[in-house]
Amino acid sequence: MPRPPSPSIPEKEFVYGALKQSLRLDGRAMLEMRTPTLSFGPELGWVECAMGKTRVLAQVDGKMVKPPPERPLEGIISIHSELSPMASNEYEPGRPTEEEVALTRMLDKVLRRSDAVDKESLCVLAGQRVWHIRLTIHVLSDAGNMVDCACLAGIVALKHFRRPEVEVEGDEITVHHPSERAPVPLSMHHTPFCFTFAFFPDAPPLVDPARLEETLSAGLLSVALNAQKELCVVQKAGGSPLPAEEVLAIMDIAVAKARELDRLVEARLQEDWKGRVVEVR
Amino acid sequence: MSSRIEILNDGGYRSDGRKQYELRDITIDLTQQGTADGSAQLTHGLTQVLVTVFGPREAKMRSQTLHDRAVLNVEMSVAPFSTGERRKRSRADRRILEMAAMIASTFEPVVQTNLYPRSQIDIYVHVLQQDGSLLPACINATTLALVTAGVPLLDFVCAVTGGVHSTSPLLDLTTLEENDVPHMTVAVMPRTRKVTLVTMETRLHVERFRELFELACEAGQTIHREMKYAVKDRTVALVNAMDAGSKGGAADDHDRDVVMDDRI
Amino acid sequence: MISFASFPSTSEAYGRYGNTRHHPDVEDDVHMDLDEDDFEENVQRLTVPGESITSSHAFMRGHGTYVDNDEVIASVAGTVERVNKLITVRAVRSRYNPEVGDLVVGRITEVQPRRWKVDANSRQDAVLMLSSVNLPGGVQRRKLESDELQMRTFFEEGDLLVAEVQAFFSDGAMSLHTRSLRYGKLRNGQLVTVPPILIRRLKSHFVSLPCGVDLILGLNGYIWVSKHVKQSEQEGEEGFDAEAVYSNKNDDIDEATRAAISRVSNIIKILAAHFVPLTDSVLLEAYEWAVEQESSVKDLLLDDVGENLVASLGSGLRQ
Amino acid sequence: MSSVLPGELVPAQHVNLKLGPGLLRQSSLNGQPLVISTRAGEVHHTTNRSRWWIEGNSRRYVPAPQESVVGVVVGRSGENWKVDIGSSHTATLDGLAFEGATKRNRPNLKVGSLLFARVSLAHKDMEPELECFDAQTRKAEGHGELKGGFLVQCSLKMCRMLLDPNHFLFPLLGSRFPLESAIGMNGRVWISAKDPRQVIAIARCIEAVDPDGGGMDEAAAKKFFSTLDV
Repeated sequence: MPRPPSPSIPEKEFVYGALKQSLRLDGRAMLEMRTPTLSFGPELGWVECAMGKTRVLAQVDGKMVKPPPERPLEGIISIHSELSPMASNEYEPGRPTEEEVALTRMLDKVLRRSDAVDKESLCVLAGQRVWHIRLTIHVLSDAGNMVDCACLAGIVALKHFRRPEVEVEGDEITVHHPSERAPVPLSMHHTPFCFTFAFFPDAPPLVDPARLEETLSAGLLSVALNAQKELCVVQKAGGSPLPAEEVLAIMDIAVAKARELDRLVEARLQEDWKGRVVEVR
Repeated sequence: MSSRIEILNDGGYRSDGRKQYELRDITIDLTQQGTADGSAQLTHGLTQVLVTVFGPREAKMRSQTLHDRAVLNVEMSVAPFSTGERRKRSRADRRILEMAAMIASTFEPVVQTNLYPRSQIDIYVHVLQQDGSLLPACINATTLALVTAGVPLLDFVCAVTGGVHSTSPLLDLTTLEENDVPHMTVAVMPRTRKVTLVTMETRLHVERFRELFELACEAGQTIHREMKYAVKDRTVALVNAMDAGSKGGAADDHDRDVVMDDRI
Repeated sequence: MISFASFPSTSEAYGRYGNTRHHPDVEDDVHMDLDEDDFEENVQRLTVPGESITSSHAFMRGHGTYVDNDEVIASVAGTVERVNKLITVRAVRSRYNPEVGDLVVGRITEVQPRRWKVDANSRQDAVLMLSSVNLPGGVQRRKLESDELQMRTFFEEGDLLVAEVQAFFSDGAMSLHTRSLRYGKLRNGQLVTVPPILIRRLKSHFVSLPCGVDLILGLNGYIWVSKHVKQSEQEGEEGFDAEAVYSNKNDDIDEATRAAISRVSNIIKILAAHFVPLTDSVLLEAYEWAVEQESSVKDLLLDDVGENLVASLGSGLRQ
Repeated sequence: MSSVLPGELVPAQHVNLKLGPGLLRQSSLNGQPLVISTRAGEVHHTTNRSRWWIEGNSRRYVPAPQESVVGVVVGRSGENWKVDIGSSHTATLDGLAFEGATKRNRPNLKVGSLLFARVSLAHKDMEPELECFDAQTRKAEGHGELKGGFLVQCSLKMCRMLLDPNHFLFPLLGSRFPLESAIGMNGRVWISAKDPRQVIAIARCIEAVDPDGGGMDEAAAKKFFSTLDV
């Protein structure tokens, strides 16, 4: 089946016209994000993140493996993400589409290459046993800005996950069942968040584009950074050219957004953890 | 790494003897390659890429034809011998696919695709040698190849990499430096000084980013000058050859008239 | 502040349009001179994409330019041309830009219902409608359904033909016609491709060289070099012989003619490589020179022979 | 009015029984004809119990003759336009099926144009066909190209509700500002008003009231509408 038709001319003209007056279809301000809703599953490391109708499920598990000989002192983190046709009727099964490549690469850069998780702390016994942390991302529904939502779900899942406590005596490794000893969280270097900005001709940039805005935009710019003002990923691959000052202005906006989001995530994690303590022991 | 190589020594020199803001040699070869409509071979230090452009021509992929503009199709291949470690990369490698997609989306707003509805412009990028700054080399070579193919562009696209070693910004990184310092790629359109592409994959503080970003935009202008010279050289050479040729055949009066009329 | 570091150049053998940038001290003024010459002489102005040409208030933009902020800006690299108020930039090399009435040589790529698709070195394949070709049994006969079913007996994939640009479709694709006895399928020769800009508009694009070789200089840069066909056969207005016109068989070609065809083809290739515009007189002069040299046909393709050939052109005039 | 799940028995019996969408006639073992549902939804019937149908709330549109739909032009093939109406196949629209269209003077549509058209042919084995006029009178009766405005997608139930003149939403909005709309049976509603703010308000209200979206009732919708800045 062919891809669904691109938005009609009246839709396009209306969106451009409205954005020129800084009006968005869902009533948001230009620099207002959809507030993410984080729900945690019964298991640790099971997070569903929803931004409007965009929903992404992230799940983390860990197992012990033998490390590859070239990196005997580091744990392994692998990210699996798949965009199935279930997310939107624009995605087809089979060959990885451009969107899927973009999503996989972005997750890889934001969550893995930015060193969010301390890989050395995942080493149990040098060259013998390390933790292999697997993060699986399912895009349940794509109603725009799936990349930000997936990155958020991924990082929260990593923060929510606890691995079993391990004890090493000589060459002997004892894994304590969660009922014996409380599992420990992953040691994290920092918490990067991803923000996507969309650009339109003759209109100010907007953050967190909805589906229609994303399709009609003249260009997208994604920034991943943590609350400590450290940029991890900046990605503007093509799209309409921007003056350099505008790019820098967006960095400042992203810095403020990251602080806000960091607070929200920490609060939700604490809230969830409070409700959980009783269960674990 | 056991023996760490000094990225920037006390004298302000980098591992290959360059200073902070020095770019590596650029060699541009715009000689025609086979039957391609346009081609450019660009050597940037030890990084070498060859780009050939075919088109605008009849779209091969009927399903992807656009009714109002041309499709840009970028295919990238990396020679197995291009790196120190001989390694065959499959064409479906996500990194290569991503880079090809980045090149395509960089040029989509720059090429006047709306002049060629239902056509296709094929851009084949061959990486022959890599020593850092691969994406900028590909982008610069693609710009030149499109220019030689006579494809209308709004402007050149000039790309460069930049990195930060502790607090000192560096330009045009080699593989060695890319592995060690946070770095970014910036592509600018020199006339309007607008930025078409920025990518960064390593951790860097916002303030450092700002400094490096501005520097890289400036370096883009320097690269532009070189690219412009190369294109002008070629144009002059071709136009002169054509003039000499028509003088030789001056027996045709009507032929000369057509040419002369058009001139300012 | 930003400069180039210099390393010993690894390669000497870069092409004619090669260019290496070394450290600023090494060589910098060469290019500058070039620029100034071009601009001050005001004979021919060269430009590159993104370069501002003039203000858009006084002039109109034509092909190869666009308007931004009240400035006319070039979008291709080439020569600036002005006709009254219209500014155009002609790309020094590009695909063929068709105009109605142009003579083109093309190759059939596809047979579709009631039409053929023809590759003519343009941005889209050209269309040759079944109704735009001469059908067997009378030049002006109406097309029948049976013709639609046997389109491949007229032209099939890979066939070469000469045609004229008739009109354009709304999407810019060109429509061809072969409704003249001089147009139609090509036989008895070979195709040589050159950049379209090298083919100038001539009084006639059918050129007969005295050496028994016919040339068809398609404005799209495709040149058909073939054995000479007698005028009487060609001009036979009444005798439209469908079998001969749509035949796929070559006539007998003797060795001397074959050598002549190859020699002409090689000359065209050399001239194209040196970017010399092709006209009948240039070709003739070059052919005479080649025969004088008494070198073999393949030697023509050697670099130095080619250079001598190009140098010899017009020498008679300059003396 | 009762709700059924697929496969349930529906007590539809009439000498002149006509079954609408979602119902299937089967013969049971004793030869007695049975009617079962093939969709989940509410069972409806006419007052004389001769016509029965099921009203569900799907989003997938199955074309039915004489229904008005909103479509997007996706291409042309010869004289005809290809129009996406959200059904499983694109519909065909004759280039001359417009009021006052002649061979010389035909509407100038583009790929991406919006149309309000009527389904003239819907058969399970054929592509649906559309027309923008009444084939008898050759009058447009409101059909044709929709210029300007905006397109809202909603559930099929929502557009049936909007078509009901007694439904509260459009009177509520219309009391505040003038608006134009074209409601397609395929879950697409074209709306137009003077100010983009108003169009956005309409779009958000439709989504809020849609039983498949916010599902607000009249009071809630009124309250929601008053919070919008128009």
